[in-house]
Amino acid sequence: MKFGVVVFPGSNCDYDTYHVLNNVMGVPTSFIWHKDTVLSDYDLIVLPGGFSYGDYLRSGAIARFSPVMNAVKEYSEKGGLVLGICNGFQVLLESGLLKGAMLRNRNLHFICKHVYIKVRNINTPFTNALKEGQVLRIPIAHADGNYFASEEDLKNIGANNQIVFQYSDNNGKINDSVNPNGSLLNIAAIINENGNVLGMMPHPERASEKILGSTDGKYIFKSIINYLKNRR
Amino acid sequence: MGFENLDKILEEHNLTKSEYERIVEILGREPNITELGVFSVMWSEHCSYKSSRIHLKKLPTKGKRVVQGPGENAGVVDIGDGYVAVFKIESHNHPSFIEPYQGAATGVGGILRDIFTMGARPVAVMDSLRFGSLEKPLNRQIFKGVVAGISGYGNSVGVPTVGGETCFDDSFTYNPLVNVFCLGITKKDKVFYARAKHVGAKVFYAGAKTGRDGIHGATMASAEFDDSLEEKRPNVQVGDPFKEKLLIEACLEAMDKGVVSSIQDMGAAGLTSSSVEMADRGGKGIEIDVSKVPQREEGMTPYEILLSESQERMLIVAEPGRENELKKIFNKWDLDIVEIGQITDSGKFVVREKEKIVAEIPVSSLTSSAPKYDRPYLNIVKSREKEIDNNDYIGKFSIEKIINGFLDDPNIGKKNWVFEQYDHMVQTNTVVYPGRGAAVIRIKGTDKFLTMTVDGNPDYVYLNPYEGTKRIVAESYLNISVTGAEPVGATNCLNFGNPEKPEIMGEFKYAVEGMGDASKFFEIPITGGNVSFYNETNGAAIKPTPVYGLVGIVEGEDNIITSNFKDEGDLIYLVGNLKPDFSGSFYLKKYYKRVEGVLKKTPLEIVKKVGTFLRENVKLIKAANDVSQGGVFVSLLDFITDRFGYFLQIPEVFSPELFLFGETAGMVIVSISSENQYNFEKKLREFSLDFRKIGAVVSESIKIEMLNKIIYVSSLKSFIKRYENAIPKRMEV
Amino acid sequence: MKAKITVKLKDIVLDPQGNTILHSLNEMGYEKITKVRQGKVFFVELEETSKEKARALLKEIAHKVLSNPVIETYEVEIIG
Amino acid sequence: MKAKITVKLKDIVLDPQGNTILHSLNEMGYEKITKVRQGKVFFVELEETSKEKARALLKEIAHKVLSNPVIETYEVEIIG
Ligand SMILES: Nc1ncnc2c1ncn2[C@@H]1O[C@H](COP(=O)(O)OP(=O)(O)O)[C@@H](O)[C@H]1O
Ligand SMILES: [Mg+2]
Repeated sequence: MKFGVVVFPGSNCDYDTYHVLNNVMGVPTSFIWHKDTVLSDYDLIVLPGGFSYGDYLRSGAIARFSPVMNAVKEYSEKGGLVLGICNGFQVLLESGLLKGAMLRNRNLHFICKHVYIKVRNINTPFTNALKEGQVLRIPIAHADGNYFASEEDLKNIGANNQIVFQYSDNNGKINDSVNPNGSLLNIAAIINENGNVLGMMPHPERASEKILGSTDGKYIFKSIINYLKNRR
Repeated sequence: MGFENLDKILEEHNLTKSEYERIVEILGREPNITELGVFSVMWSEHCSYKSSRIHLKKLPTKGKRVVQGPGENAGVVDIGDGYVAVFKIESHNHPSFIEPYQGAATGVGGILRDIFTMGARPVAVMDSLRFGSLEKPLNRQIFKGVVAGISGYGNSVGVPTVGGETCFDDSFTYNPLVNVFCLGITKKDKVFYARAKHVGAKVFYAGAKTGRDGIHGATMASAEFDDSLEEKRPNVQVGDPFKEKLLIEACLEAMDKGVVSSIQDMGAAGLTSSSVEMADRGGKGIEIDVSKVPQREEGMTPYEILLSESQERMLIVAEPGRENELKKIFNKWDLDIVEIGQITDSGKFVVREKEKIVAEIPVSSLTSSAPKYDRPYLNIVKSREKEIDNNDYIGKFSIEKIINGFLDDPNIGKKNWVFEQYDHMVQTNTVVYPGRGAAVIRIKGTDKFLTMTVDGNPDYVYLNPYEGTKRIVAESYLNISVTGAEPVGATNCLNFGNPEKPEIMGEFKYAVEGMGDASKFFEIPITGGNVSFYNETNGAAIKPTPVYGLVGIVEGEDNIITSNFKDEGDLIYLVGNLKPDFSGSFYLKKYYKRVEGVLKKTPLEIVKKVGTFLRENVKLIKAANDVSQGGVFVSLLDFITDRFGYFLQIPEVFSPELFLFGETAGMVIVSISSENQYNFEKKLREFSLDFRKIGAVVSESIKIEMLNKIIYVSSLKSFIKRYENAIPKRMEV
Repeated sequence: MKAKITVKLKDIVLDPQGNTILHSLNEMGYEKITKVRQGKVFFVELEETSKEKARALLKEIAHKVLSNPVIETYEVEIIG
Repeated sequence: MKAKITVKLKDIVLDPQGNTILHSLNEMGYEKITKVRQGKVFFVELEETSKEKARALLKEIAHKVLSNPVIETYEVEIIG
């Protein structure tokens, strides 16, 4: 098993993600430079958090044109697992691998804090280690995490069980008062129709070591490892 | 040569007549305008420390852990196992008033460069912020902009902002303080210095292009504001955090590969001070050609190129023979890098524009032999301190009213509104988050933890610069100690008014002495810092604000003490110097509208003993915090969680006001498991420390009792709500 | 040649920035203002003499890069 | 009444956004583009019948709220 973490200019959670995959989860992991295009070695591609190209145009907008993104597209079309975290999620949206777009948080601020998210679909390669309705405590850290999709897309996403996590309270109640950024339907993570590309705003790599206050993020990495083991 | 309207030109350059004469003497001729510009920035207060140098000498700078004290871009302290911590504070006060967002953002950018230029990866930022009251729209606007600027820049470059302080006092309305601390980590044998080594080595310019930004910035930062501010306004620098992030990666990679001989960021006075300091520290000369400098605008003069303060630029001397490798690394990161000159043995700073020499100045005349002033000073303590009787300030307001007022005050209220805008977790090292006292970060790959804090208290220093500053150092010492850490080194940022006024100079001199004496007592070396003078607007100075940044170390996760309550039934103790007093207190300022009293002598012995006690008894302590501004009541706020509050019994010997809101140096609050009561008290007696059991941890409520009568009670939920809403309710209209 | 590309949020998309500005303007006493929507504008210079070609190129860039069709629309204007 | 307020950075002020977009466009092969400066645009609706008054009000808002005169300039246009 081998994992790859893409490094765009301006990525800043690349090393954090590498650290968790490689040192905490124990899966050999490498960095993938944004100009690389050969991904066939990897069992998982992670697009990490950060501010690719400064996020100067729109979050994730310029990164989408990096050479590596064409390769990621092909890789995902062949069924390869892709996980976009935070800025990685934004890149996936911008490149059309996932439906929708991110708007500015409704309070206009960058928000960094722990939130609760409730799993809505445990039948994915990223959530199979979770129980139905389980609530995780994981930090968010973004300025543009206010998920938007057209009415039609939103309907389809719902109908296909593509909503994977929603912002909730610690008991799993989902309402506007626990929606940190204004996302439609409290959406924190969605998956593509084929079920191999997940985008999530919360940072599981920041919640995978006890000393950092939560290990809930590990469920996601464990799920991926389970899935890959069973697939073999 | 000679200038037609010399007086006007000197005024514009903030140089005195006698300074000008000295320049003529040094050069043996009249300077040209470019040279005058160079002298003016290098001899500005900001670069030359001309009013402060003789006093800064009194600060202790040596210690067994010190690898590099003052004199480089940042101090370097050995933290064991081959690692060093590199840290410093810088101010960006004036720019943050003119353009809060960009001023604060570029402040972060500048201090980051000071750290990575030494070969260390920045791992933590802290910000010490002071503004006028939030009741005024202007202050809200500045506050909002500053926080957004720090957030916008720091988050983007991926360095967590793990702590800081945010205070409001009307003396900062037209002169907010934005002091930013940064700490980096590297291996001891990987530290880089800005010292030219080899004659003939090539000098490279890397990073952003040079524009006309902030020309006269260095002199501006040293000039008092007046109403002609409007005209100076175009001199605003805009930060580019994306470029900074690329610079960090490129510089660290280049240093790691051994292709860098020496390196220096272009901060205040840009290309001039970086070239000059590089040559000076190596005892060499330097020659540069300004026509080779990448320029953003057309028709820039040598004067403008030399004095520009465009951001995100580095000066790098290549390791001879490795020039191409250096260029390749920067190209990989999409950054401009061009050769602009070389190191010489002339001892001179020579600037060419193609073939033509446009400036030629002996390096040392710009640095070590820059003017130094022993400015006249006054000891103002006698006029400000006046005995008060604590009993005159009780009974007027109900305890409930005071508590609610405290919780609702932006100075006391929780600072989530600020630190949740900062990414305080990126790099996944933050073990103790902002809002719980000093920040603690881990160092991956070791069993070490660093604790850090920035502290100031202008009210204390205003009353008594010497004692007040000692008290700040003592507070920092305890701030670090309550995490279980041992202090290893400090930095400071000294924010004062116009040093040409004897009263201000007196504040400065005695504050530095207080800082020096207390640091010596605790054996804390001060490895660097920053002086910011002329914090005045239309003649009114800020309250004197020395800020102390202290770093400590903890070996092993088990030796960290945190401040949050752990379990119901745990006992709460006061330990140390149990002598609350209203002098200089927040209570007096808030409810009696006065900063007065006599600051008691800081009991350094007791403070040290408390620190040692904490470190040696980590196993007995479940939570701890020091008592500082706002007294016991405010200190207890850091302990509260969404589950646990407290039940307090006020000892009869105190009035509730004095007990809850009185302030003192050398006191901490500790919670312990009731099983450990005997052992804990026994240890305290062994240390001959005063202590008092004052209450217990309870679920879901806050309750205060005196003589078996409840004097305050609240549900935890509504208490916290008030506490967390003080700032948002003023900012989110 | 000089051009201006204006990018704005589609009407169906909520505009948090615009709403906040409207709210604070009203708070400040500017009560006549009833709606604010914020967009972006790009001032572009390009080496091209044919207006036709310029317009085509700019449209391509506006569509592919400068705007996100999920939430935004754009307008291209040659200004000199 | 409807209006458009365009806010742009003064020419002497660095525009990291614009520069980064320019650089990326060139990298993508759009080499004819030689300059990009990014600005903001606000579409405003207001209850006012006099164009004069509207313009005065919008200028005030543009100056005081929507732009930062230290680094930006603005333009007000009544569009309907
Ligand atoms: N208050 C202070 N205490 C101790 N050292 C100081 C103080 N202020 C400045 N220094 C030292 O003087 C030197 C010059 O500081 P500064 O001009 O801020 O550096 P730079 O221009 O490189 O950013 C630095 O080494 C700094 O650490
Ligand atoms: Mg420096």
